[in-house]
Amino acid sequence: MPTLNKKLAAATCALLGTAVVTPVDAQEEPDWDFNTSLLYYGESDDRVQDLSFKSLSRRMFADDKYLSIGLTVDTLTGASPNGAIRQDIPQTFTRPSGNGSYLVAADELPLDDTFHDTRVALTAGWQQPAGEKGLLSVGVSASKEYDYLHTGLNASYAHDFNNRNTTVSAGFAYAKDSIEPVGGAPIPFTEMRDVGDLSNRVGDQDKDVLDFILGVTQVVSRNLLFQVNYSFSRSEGYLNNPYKVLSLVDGVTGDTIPRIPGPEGGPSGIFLYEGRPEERTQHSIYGQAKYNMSGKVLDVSYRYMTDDWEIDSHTIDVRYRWPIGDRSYLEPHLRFYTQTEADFYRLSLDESVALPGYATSDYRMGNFDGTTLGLKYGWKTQNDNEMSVRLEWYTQSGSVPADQIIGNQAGRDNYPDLNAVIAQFSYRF
Amino acid sequence: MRSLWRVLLLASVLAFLAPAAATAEDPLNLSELQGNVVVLDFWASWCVPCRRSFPWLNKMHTKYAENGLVIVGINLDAQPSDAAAFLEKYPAAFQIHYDTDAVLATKFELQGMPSSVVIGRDGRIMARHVGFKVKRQDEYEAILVEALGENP
Amino acid sequence: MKTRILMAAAVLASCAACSSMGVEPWERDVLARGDMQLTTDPIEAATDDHIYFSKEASSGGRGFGGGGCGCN
Amino acid sequence: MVEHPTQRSVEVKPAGDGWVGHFVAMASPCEVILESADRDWTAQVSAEVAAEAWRIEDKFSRYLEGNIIHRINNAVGSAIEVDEETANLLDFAATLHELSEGRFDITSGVLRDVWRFDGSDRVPHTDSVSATLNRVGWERIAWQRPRLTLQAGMEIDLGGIGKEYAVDRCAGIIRNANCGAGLVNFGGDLAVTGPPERRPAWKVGVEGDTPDAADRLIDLRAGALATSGDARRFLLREGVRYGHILDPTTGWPVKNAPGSVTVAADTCTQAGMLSTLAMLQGSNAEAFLDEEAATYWVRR
Repeated sequence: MPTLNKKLAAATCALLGTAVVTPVDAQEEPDWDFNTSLLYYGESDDRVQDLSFKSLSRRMFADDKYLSIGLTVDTLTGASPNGAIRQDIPQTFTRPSGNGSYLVAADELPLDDTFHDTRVALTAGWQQPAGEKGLLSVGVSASKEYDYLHTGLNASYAHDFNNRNTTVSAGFAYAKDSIEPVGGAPIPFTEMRDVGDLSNRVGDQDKDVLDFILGVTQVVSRNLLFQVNYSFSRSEGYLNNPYKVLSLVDGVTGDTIPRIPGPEGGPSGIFLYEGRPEERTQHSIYGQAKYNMSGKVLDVSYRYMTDDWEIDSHTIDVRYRWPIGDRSYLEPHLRFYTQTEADFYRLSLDESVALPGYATSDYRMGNFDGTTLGLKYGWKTQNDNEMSVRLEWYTQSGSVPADQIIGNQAGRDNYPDLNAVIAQFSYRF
Repeated sequence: MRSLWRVLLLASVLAFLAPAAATAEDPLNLSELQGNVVVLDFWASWCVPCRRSFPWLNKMHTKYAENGLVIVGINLDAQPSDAAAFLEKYPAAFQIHYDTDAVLATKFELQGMPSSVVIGRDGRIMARHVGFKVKRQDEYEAILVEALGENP
Repeated sequence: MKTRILMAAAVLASCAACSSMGVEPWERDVLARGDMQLTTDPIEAATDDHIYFSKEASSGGRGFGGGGCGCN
Repeated sequence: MVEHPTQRSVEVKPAGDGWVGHFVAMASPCEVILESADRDWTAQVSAEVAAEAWRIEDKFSRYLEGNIIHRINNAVGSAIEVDEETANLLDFAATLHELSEGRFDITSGVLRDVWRFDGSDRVPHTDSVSATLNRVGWERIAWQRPRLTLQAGMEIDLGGIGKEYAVDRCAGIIRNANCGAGLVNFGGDLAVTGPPERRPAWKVGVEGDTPDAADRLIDLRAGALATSGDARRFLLREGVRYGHILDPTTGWPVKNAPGSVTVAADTCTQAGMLSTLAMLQGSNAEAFLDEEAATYWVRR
């Protein structure tokens, strides 16, 4: 308790006899700035929901040196497709933990709803000028989920040429992740076991990812600049999704081979755990341009990605920021994405044919288009901080290659379409 | 007992003062300033490092004005109104000249923003800096003291 | 791999044509604006990178992909 | 040595779209900054402020002959009756002496006879310090308001309070003139009468926390700032640095006192006292200020 200060204040009042004194209001210009946001991501038909808090705080030190700290907390609930195909009879599956099973109604897309998770991610970065024309950035990252631990580091260097109009940048990132699936990692192509039977499980797995990026940013005119990046990414190790299976089906009818579940419950059909290659090499080229038309800013980017899993993808992203007065803006956003399926993508596995080397029916490895339509509104608060709200719809619609459709599968909706809402509130101060 | 004299604090409070008199559009005739050490500081409201240089320039103005140091802040904003808003927030105790058409900027072939040019008493350019680094303040000051020469 | 060489060449080509374009240092007022930065809203960019990493098979491009999660 | 006040004048110079009154008082450059665009009005208020500053300087400066301080310091043991204002200041000094457990003592001025902080290595001999100590100590004084009696050879010096007191008095003048917000600054000790109209706050610079650190910019909307300590005044002998802050109870400099302490408080007098008391705390200056929940900036 500041007793001395209280007595001092009283004595000062007695001395100065000032009746009314406005209390002191003095603070140092803050050198931390904060960028925080609350995000809701929700998919329809009670699939995945994510409520996420994210904050990026940055401290400026003398002469353009920055320390930045990032924190993200995600709480995930809901269910996601387990890879098995729809059947016109009810199906049962064992939970990943091996203790308990879940029922899927007839004609329903099999969804595994044990998918609750809280993920915490931390990043830290340091940036400082290097010489008159260089800029060096280094950073570390870590994140933890109940079944996944990520640690990574990254560094990049950018150099300005011809009067800072051209900037060439190069960077790398290395991540070491360890995957600890609930109940242990299932051996690829083994059958989903009955409740309590973990005989096909092995211990924790790990994977590491190496990324390189080479980019050029060029100022064209007072109102136009563009950037072109080439990035290379190599992942090695356990790349499977331990919770995804494929239905083993009859070569003629295309129906899942039935099976009698064990006494405490188990799968009502033969479901084989997926198996993907142990390495993956991705190349992508990304171009972005920003153009100012007397206050209104157009931001257009295109990305082409290809990898040795034979997935090719194209992404086009367009944003158009429309200022309203000088304190707020409206920003419509349109994004179109399309990708071809991985060469080992399978809707299901034909029991009359030898098993392939690798196989997955994870819809993210399939052939689909994604479309995002969004609108963002931002405004300056009374003391010049920034707030913004954005609302976006993201839909995915895909198709299974015709040669993979067998018998009764033809009549069914084999690709799990996705409809998701993204709502985000951000506050920068 | 405590010393009564705190040059530094006062100088920074002087930072409250806006320019003595915004000179009219007439171009800088440097000849008229012959005999003084002249610092031309090219700045613009949108340039972040420029904000950092103003407190230091104010300090130099207060410290060495009587010794013949003349600091001219040459503004390169497309709209002078942006500059006025900037000066409201970061007042300058030295004089401001508006070079809206970048006549002087082109003449001095600036390599970056802010840029400053130190012209000696004989009218010759003695030093040039691009950018403003807080930790190099003493270096910049040493150049001024040297330029001011015999009666610092 | 042919595509890899093609891509790297594209980046270097765009770099070579750069010397003619550009502005003077004092003409960077528009380029200095927040909404003219290549990544105007870092939090939105990071969020999008992460969402699309967990829903699609491609990632990154603008910077390092939004990975680091079991959502592959 | 007696310092005759140089010709005293108030000069009003233009600043931004307002005016600033300049004058010299208490050996410091002083200024009165008003937001009104009316030159004559600023000149009139500045003149009033300058007059008050000079009045306080003349009345309480221990360099001038004939004022109350001179009469007290030359009373050779007999009692002196003091006026209302001096009595208030002496009461204030007594309270501070008690609050600081003797570390703040207006009779410690005589230690200046043996300590010269000129950067040299001339540290005084212990005997001469203890001899001077016999003439220091508020407890040796008889103070029954309004009569003050000093023992022979003792002196009082209100320099530690006078300037901040003057700043607060002058801020009061600006407040009473109710001509909008204003700032009065005497060599770095300053007070504002309220937030400026056309900008978020008054921008005041404070020294960085280390010699080569950048100045810190403080946004001051209300209250006052005072700084004590001056990193340039010290003695250096056999590698030991003697700061110029003397502990009246020992007669020796306070061990590793900060270079300077700046405090923000409701009034300049309160800010000044907190910064002085903090300096006297030496190495735990920061702990003291934290405990008193003060807003402060320390330079080591």
